[in-house]
Amino acid sequence: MVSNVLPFVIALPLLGAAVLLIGGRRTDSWGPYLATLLPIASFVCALVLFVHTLGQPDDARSQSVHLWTWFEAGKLNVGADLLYDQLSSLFLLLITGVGSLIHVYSLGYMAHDERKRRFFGYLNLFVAAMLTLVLAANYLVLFLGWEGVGLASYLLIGFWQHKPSAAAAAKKAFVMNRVGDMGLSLAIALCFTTFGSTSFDVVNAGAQHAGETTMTWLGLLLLLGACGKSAQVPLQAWLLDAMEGPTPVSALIHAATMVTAGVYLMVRSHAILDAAPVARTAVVVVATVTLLWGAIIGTAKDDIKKVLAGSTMSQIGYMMLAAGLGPAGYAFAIFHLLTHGFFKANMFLGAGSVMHAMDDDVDMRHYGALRRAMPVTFLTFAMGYLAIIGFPGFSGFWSKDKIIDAAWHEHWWIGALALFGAGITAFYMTRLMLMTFFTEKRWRDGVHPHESPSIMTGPLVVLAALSVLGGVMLLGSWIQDYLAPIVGEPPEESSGAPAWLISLLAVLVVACGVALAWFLVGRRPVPDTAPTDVRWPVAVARQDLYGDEINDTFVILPGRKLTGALLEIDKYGVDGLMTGGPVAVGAFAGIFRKAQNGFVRSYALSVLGGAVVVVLALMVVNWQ
Amino acid sequence: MTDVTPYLIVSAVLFSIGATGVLIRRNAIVVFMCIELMLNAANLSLVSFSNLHGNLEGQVTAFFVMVVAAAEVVIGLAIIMTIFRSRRSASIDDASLLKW
Amino acid sequence: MNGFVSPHLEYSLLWPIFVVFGVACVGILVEAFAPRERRYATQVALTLIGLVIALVRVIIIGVDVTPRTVAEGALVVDGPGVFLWGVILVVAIAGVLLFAERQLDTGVSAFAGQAAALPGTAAERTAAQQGLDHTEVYPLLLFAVGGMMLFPVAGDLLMLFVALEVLSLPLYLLVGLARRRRLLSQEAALKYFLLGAFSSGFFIYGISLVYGYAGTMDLAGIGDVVQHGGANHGLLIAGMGLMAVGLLFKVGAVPFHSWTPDVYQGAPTAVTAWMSAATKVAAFGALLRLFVVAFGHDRLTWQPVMGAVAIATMLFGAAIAVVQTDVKRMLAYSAIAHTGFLLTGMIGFTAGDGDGTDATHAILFYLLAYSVATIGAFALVSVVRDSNGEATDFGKWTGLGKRSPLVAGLFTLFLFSMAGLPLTGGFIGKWEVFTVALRAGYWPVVVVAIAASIVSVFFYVRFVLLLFFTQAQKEVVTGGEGTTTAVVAVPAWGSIVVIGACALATVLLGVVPDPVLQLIENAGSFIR
Amino acid sequence: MIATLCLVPLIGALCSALVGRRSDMAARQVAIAFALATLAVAIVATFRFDRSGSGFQETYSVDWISRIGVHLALGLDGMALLLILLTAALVPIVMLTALRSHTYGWFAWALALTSFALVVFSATDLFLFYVFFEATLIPAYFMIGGHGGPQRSFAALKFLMYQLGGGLVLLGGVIGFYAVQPDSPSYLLTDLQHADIGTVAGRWIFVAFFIGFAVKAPLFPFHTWLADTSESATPQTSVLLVCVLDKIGTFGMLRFCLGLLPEASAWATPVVVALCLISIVYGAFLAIGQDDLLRLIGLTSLSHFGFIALGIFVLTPTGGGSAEGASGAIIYMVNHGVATAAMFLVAAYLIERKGSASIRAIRGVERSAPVLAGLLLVAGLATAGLPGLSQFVSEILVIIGAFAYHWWVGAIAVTAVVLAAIYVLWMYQRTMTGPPDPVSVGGAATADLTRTEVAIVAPLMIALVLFGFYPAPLLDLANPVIAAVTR
Repeated sequence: MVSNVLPFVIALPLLGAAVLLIGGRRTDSWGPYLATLLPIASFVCALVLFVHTLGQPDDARSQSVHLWTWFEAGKLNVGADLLYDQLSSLFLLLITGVGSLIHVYSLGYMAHDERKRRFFGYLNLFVAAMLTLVLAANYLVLFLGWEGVGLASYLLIGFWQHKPSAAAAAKKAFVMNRVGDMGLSLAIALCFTTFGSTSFDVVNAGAQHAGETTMTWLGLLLLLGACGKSAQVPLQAWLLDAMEGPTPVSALIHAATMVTAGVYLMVRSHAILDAAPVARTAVVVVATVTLLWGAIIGTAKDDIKKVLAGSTMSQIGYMMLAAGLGPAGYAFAIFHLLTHGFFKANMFLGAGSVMHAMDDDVDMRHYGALRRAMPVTFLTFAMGYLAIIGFPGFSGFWSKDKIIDAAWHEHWWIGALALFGAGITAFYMTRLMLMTFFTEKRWRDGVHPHESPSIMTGPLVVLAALSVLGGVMLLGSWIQDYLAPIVGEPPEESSGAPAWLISLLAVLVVACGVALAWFLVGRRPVPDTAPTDVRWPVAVARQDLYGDEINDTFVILPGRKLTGALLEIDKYGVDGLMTGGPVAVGAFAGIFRKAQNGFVRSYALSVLGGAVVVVLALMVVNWQ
Repeated sequence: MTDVTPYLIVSAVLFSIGATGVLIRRNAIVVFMCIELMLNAANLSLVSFSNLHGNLEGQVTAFFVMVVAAAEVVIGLAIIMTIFRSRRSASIDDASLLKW
Repeated sequence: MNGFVSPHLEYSLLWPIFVVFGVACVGILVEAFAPRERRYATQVALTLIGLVIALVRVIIIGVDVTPRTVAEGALVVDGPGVFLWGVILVVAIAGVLLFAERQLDTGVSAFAGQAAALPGTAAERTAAQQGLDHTEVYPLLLFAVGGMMLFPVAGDLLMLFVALEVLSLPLYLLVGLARRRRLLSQEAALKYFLLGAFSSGFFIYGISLVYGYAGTMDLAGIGDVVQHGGANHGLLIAGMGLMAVGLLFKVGAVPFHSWTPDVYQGAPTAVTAWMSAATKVAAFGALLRLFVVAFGHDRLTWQPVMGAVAIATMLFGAAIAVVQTDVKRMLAYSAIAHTGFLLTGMIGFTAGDGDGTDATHAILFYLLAYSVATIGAFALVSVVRDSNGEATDFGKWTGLGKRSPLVAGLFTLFLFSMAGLPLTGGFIGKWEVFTVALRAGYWPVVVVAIAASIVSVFFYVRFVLLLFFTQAQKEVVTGGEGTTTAVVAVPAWGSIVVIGACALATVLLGVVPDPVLQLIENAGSFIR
Repeated sequence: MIATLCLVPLIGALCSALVGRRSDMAARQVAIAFALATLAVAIVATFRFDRSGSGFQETYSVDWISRIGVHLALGLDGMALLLILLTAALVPIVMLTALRSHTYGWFAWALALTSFALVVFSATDLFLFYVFFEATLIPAYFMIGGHGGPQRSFAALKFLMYQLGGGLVLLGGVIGFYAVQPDSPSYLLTDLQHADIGTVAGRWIFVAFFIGFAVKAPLFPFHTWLADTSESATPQTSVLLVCVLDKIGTFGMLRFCLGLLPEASAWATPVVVALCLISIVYGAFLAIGQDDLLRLIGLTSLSHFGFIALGIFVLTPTGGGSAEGASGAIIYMVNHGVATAAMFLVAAYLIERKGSASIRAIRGVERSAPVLAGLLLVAGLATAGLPGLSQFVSEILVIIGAFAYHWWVGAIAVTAVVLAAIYVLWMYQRTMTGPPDPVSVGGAATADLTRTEVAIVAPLMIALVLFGFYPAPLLDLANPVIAAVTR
């Protein structure tokens, strides 16, 4: 069953991408519909598989499929192998499910774009690559999918290529991802040298027996890879720029799925992290910094998508944090990943719907009081909002709460910081809600907000429902138990504050955040342009905490200088050294040809001198 | 068996004078004469060595050198004459068009 | 006293030489008695016939040669000697064919109508109008060829000296006989003569010292004395050095090279073509025989010095050639560089079984490959002309490849062979000499040789670039005054044959060198 | 079989040169026909090749210069076959793209080049290898000098000087091999393998060989001809130079340096690896800084040749003996050939349309020529080693091999992953994206590729994807070669 169906899950969207991209204009009319149907078909496959395996015992749920030998050299044998297990099954559902919804949504959102067909082709390519990523049975196939989603992300961010900013953002995203890929490449190499294989089975089985230093390095390298893909500090700067892509792209790739691949990678490599406490600490540190970093950025942005992007960064920080907490957090990382996938996709699509209504204006200062103009969008967005701030009962509440709880058990200050992050989240999300749907109208002239067509609102409704109800996965610790065969049993809770206290604290902190937002934004008129006379924390937050500046100063500028210097060195140094040969010979010749001065007497002198030298030389040689 | 060293010294001196003459004199004829001097220096040492070794090969060679010198004169003077006729000068320094 | 014993001469082995000298003497008679208008045809035919007969005889001798001393020890007939005879005669035939060229310059040869007539005078014009020719060049060439044939087979020092003079004196004259640019030609002759005589002064003085050391003129005898140690080693050293000067002068090794560029440039191109090959062949033959047979046992003394000379020669020749702007002069400096490469072979003396056989073979092959390339190249120089005769300035050759791909292509072939590119004879030659030097352990010389090869490749390749890819400054106006580029004149069949044969030989020596290598191998070594 | 393979293009060159005097276009078509025939013969040879067999197959050997132990000896092993197939496949494609823009002379020289290159790849005699190694330069010289940019005669001179210089240094090694065999010397590889070369001599020979091959390949610091040549030559010429001819360098390193001088190779590995690493990083930085499309593509190869050589030298015992890296290096040669050829040829289409190769002069092409842009992106990403495209497999294998040697070697090599992304994508961003450029040849927007043009480069694109997912056909040929060298 699994081995028969699994390849199709990937092949269907891949087929769609191939047909649309190679088929060219012939497929313009029907291509987008085909491209929408194929992920849905994949979703059906995934669902069938899920249900099928659910009825089986734990150990039978994990199955690998060998398709063909990808490459084989020396002792390295890499199969194009797929692995279907509890972990990938959840991802499968998320990707195909949310992916399908976003395809449907895009049918409406991109209806008037002349290059619609290509957009759908890229989307299908993305889905196929993302599925490859999560279904891989070894690190190399994972890397294939990993880079595939990177490519699709590149193509989609830069989809509106005529905008230089979009093209630049796409390149930036790809290049920064590649910095992370260096880590992943080296991790693959280290895996091979350590275990002789890159398949998850072998690596996970061998991790306990390998040296801790090696495992630490491996963990850090994987973390570097994860940082790139999941926009964690210090490789976070691309995510905000990535919002140049069409909004469905932001929803699917830069919120629900691709950016969470780093979390997936961490959880997938849990055995390595388990064997490397130092690496785990590093994960925790990176995650904590990122969750605050993203949240702070979110507070200062006026661009609705950038607020959501900052929020995404922050939420992924939570997931990474959970992953860094070890067996206590793996399941919650995945749990939060899933719920976040629902509510963030929901909100991004909602934002898209708003932009659609506001003639693609993204500045929240030009919004206001939209709840009446677009009720469906408002209501669905509100569900997402409540979920993300962790309103009790909504999915985000359950998932985030568990992470804060686990963090608190790890160390109190991590828990405190996570809690603080939750407060900021509440603040900026409330600010967003208020500026967009409440307060007074600040619409531009000629803008007539209207509700989006049902092909766009339909997916919103579904996602809103999921945002609300995502918490059911936690019922009876289902998700922990389901994932336990893969990531291990969570340890027994030993000490620290009781869970209900943490929940209460969280709710209080969130309430404070909401209240603060109400005081600062809701009660006052919102200026039409951002005030410039702000205090330094705001200024810093608006500059993304100088993320770009840091990169510019420490990487790009030195890189440019280095490139320039190397060009000079190459031209005058290396080339000069090589082509200097002829010049030197010419100079030598220029001097010595003067000896050939045309006067026979000086020729005779050279003969005589030569004779003397030859005789003397012979004597010297003979002497020895 | 006689000591040939003085003869050889004279020969070497002659040779050196000839070689020096070639280097310092401008007139083609004089230069040529200096070369003849070098040949004769060789003749002297050939004859001396012939005496030393008690065979005639050196002396025979000396005769050949004289013959060759005579032949050289013929050729040399012909060339020097042509040059002199074209340039109205027997200075070898004037003939320096070919260089570098 | 047994009275006069007439010397025993092995006529059967020697008559190639006699034929050459005999025909030369007949040529003198022809000059004296034949009517002027018939002399050209008679001389050319006579010379060619004489050379061909000699060549045929050489081949017959060469088929089964027993190395032996002949003419009472004055000459030695052995494999390498006979092979060199063959090469010298073939080169001489090519030389004669080039000398006979009369089609390029409106029906007159490249030689002065009347050498005695002053340049720019009425006498010269008259001579030109009457179509006068110095047909003496053919006997002169034959005398020189005779000397060249004697040179590498000389069995004693006296014969070596006589042969040197016999080959040199006619050359001095031939160099001065150019029809155009008389002043340059005369100057070249004067320089060649004075320096040649000067260096032969060193040579004969060296002979006297060596004689003083060994007490014998016989090369093999000297070899014996050297092997067993003579009385005064200092004499040997000095004599060896001075003799080397004379021979190195002939082959144009640094620092005795100064005459080469001037003479190559000033001499009539046909003479340059022939002598650049023939002199080098003969002189290297003699150099080899002298240093192998006579001084071979003292090789540890002279090899390092010879190596140093080789290094200086290669580097100097190659480097100075880079800055030349005259084709003939560039080829002259390249000839100096090739002398260096050949000397590299000289020091590969200990390679193989230690008797110099391998080195000899390498040098023989190199000489052959170099000869055909240099003759071909100079022959082509003579067909590229403008209104003032041969156009030797680089600028005039610009873009020749477009106007005459054949000539440019062949010239490229010869240059590539000199540069030692594979599939040409020059490559195998270079391979041979470098190999023996390396086998003898003289790797520094080989390293320098490779460096010098790189430099020399540079100027050859740059010239090819000029031929094919540089745009000519101005379109060609054929025949008119002030043409900036040269055109290719159609030569007589003689030159065509020479050029064609050289091209063919260059390719064959590169592609199927085995027969020639086998031939050289069969020639064995010098007898000692 | 191999003799036929090598002769077909040579005959084609002669035919094309003869026909060219009558009709230029007909001669070009004749040349293409012969190139296709060569490909056909190569394919037949591939089918006759026994993948399970070891050593050389289809051997052909006659005495050539018996006095110095030289044979006309040809034979195929996996690596030779791979490179022969690459050559035979690229030549017709390149010729098709060159059909309108190059004269018959170029076609004839290109066929001659093909013939010589095929001999080089299949030679099992060192001397024969060397002779044709050098002989390939002559057609290359005329191809560079005859067509291309204003600086081409300088570029041709520089190219030839570098190559001949390297070749002469190599000659030193070739001679050395002869000199160290005292009796009955032979240049047959089988004999050379058993020749007793002293340690010191072996090292000197190695140095000569390596310099010769490093100029060819090229590696830092012998690379400066590369950029000038690729800028001034036409892209078609560059394909034949960089994708076919330069492979001789790395081919030689594996076959002759490692194959014949294992001890010296092991001795030199640290230095060579250092040079490779410098090439990888340095080449990538230089590529980033280029303003000329063709220079950029040319310089990317410096980085890639660094990878190939790195993969080869980690096979030595000092290098860790990584068969993975070496197998990767062999297929890297093929994959680099395909990817770079694709890049050059698509660039050729672009330059034909824009009349300039300056990156500054090209903007916003994607808008009006999406297919062209797409193909350039695919080729570029293949060059940058994107998984799923062929070069990735080879690159990751080399990185694994390098990592196994020393972790920091792998770490330095892996920076190319980022740098390659920068040079490819930045180039793409500058030329293809943004608002369309109003100024273009003929005033119109850049026309997209025609069906014919797409069809010509399609085989390359298919190969990029196919070998990205299924490199087994390449690896099956490469792995036994490595096994043989290691043994």
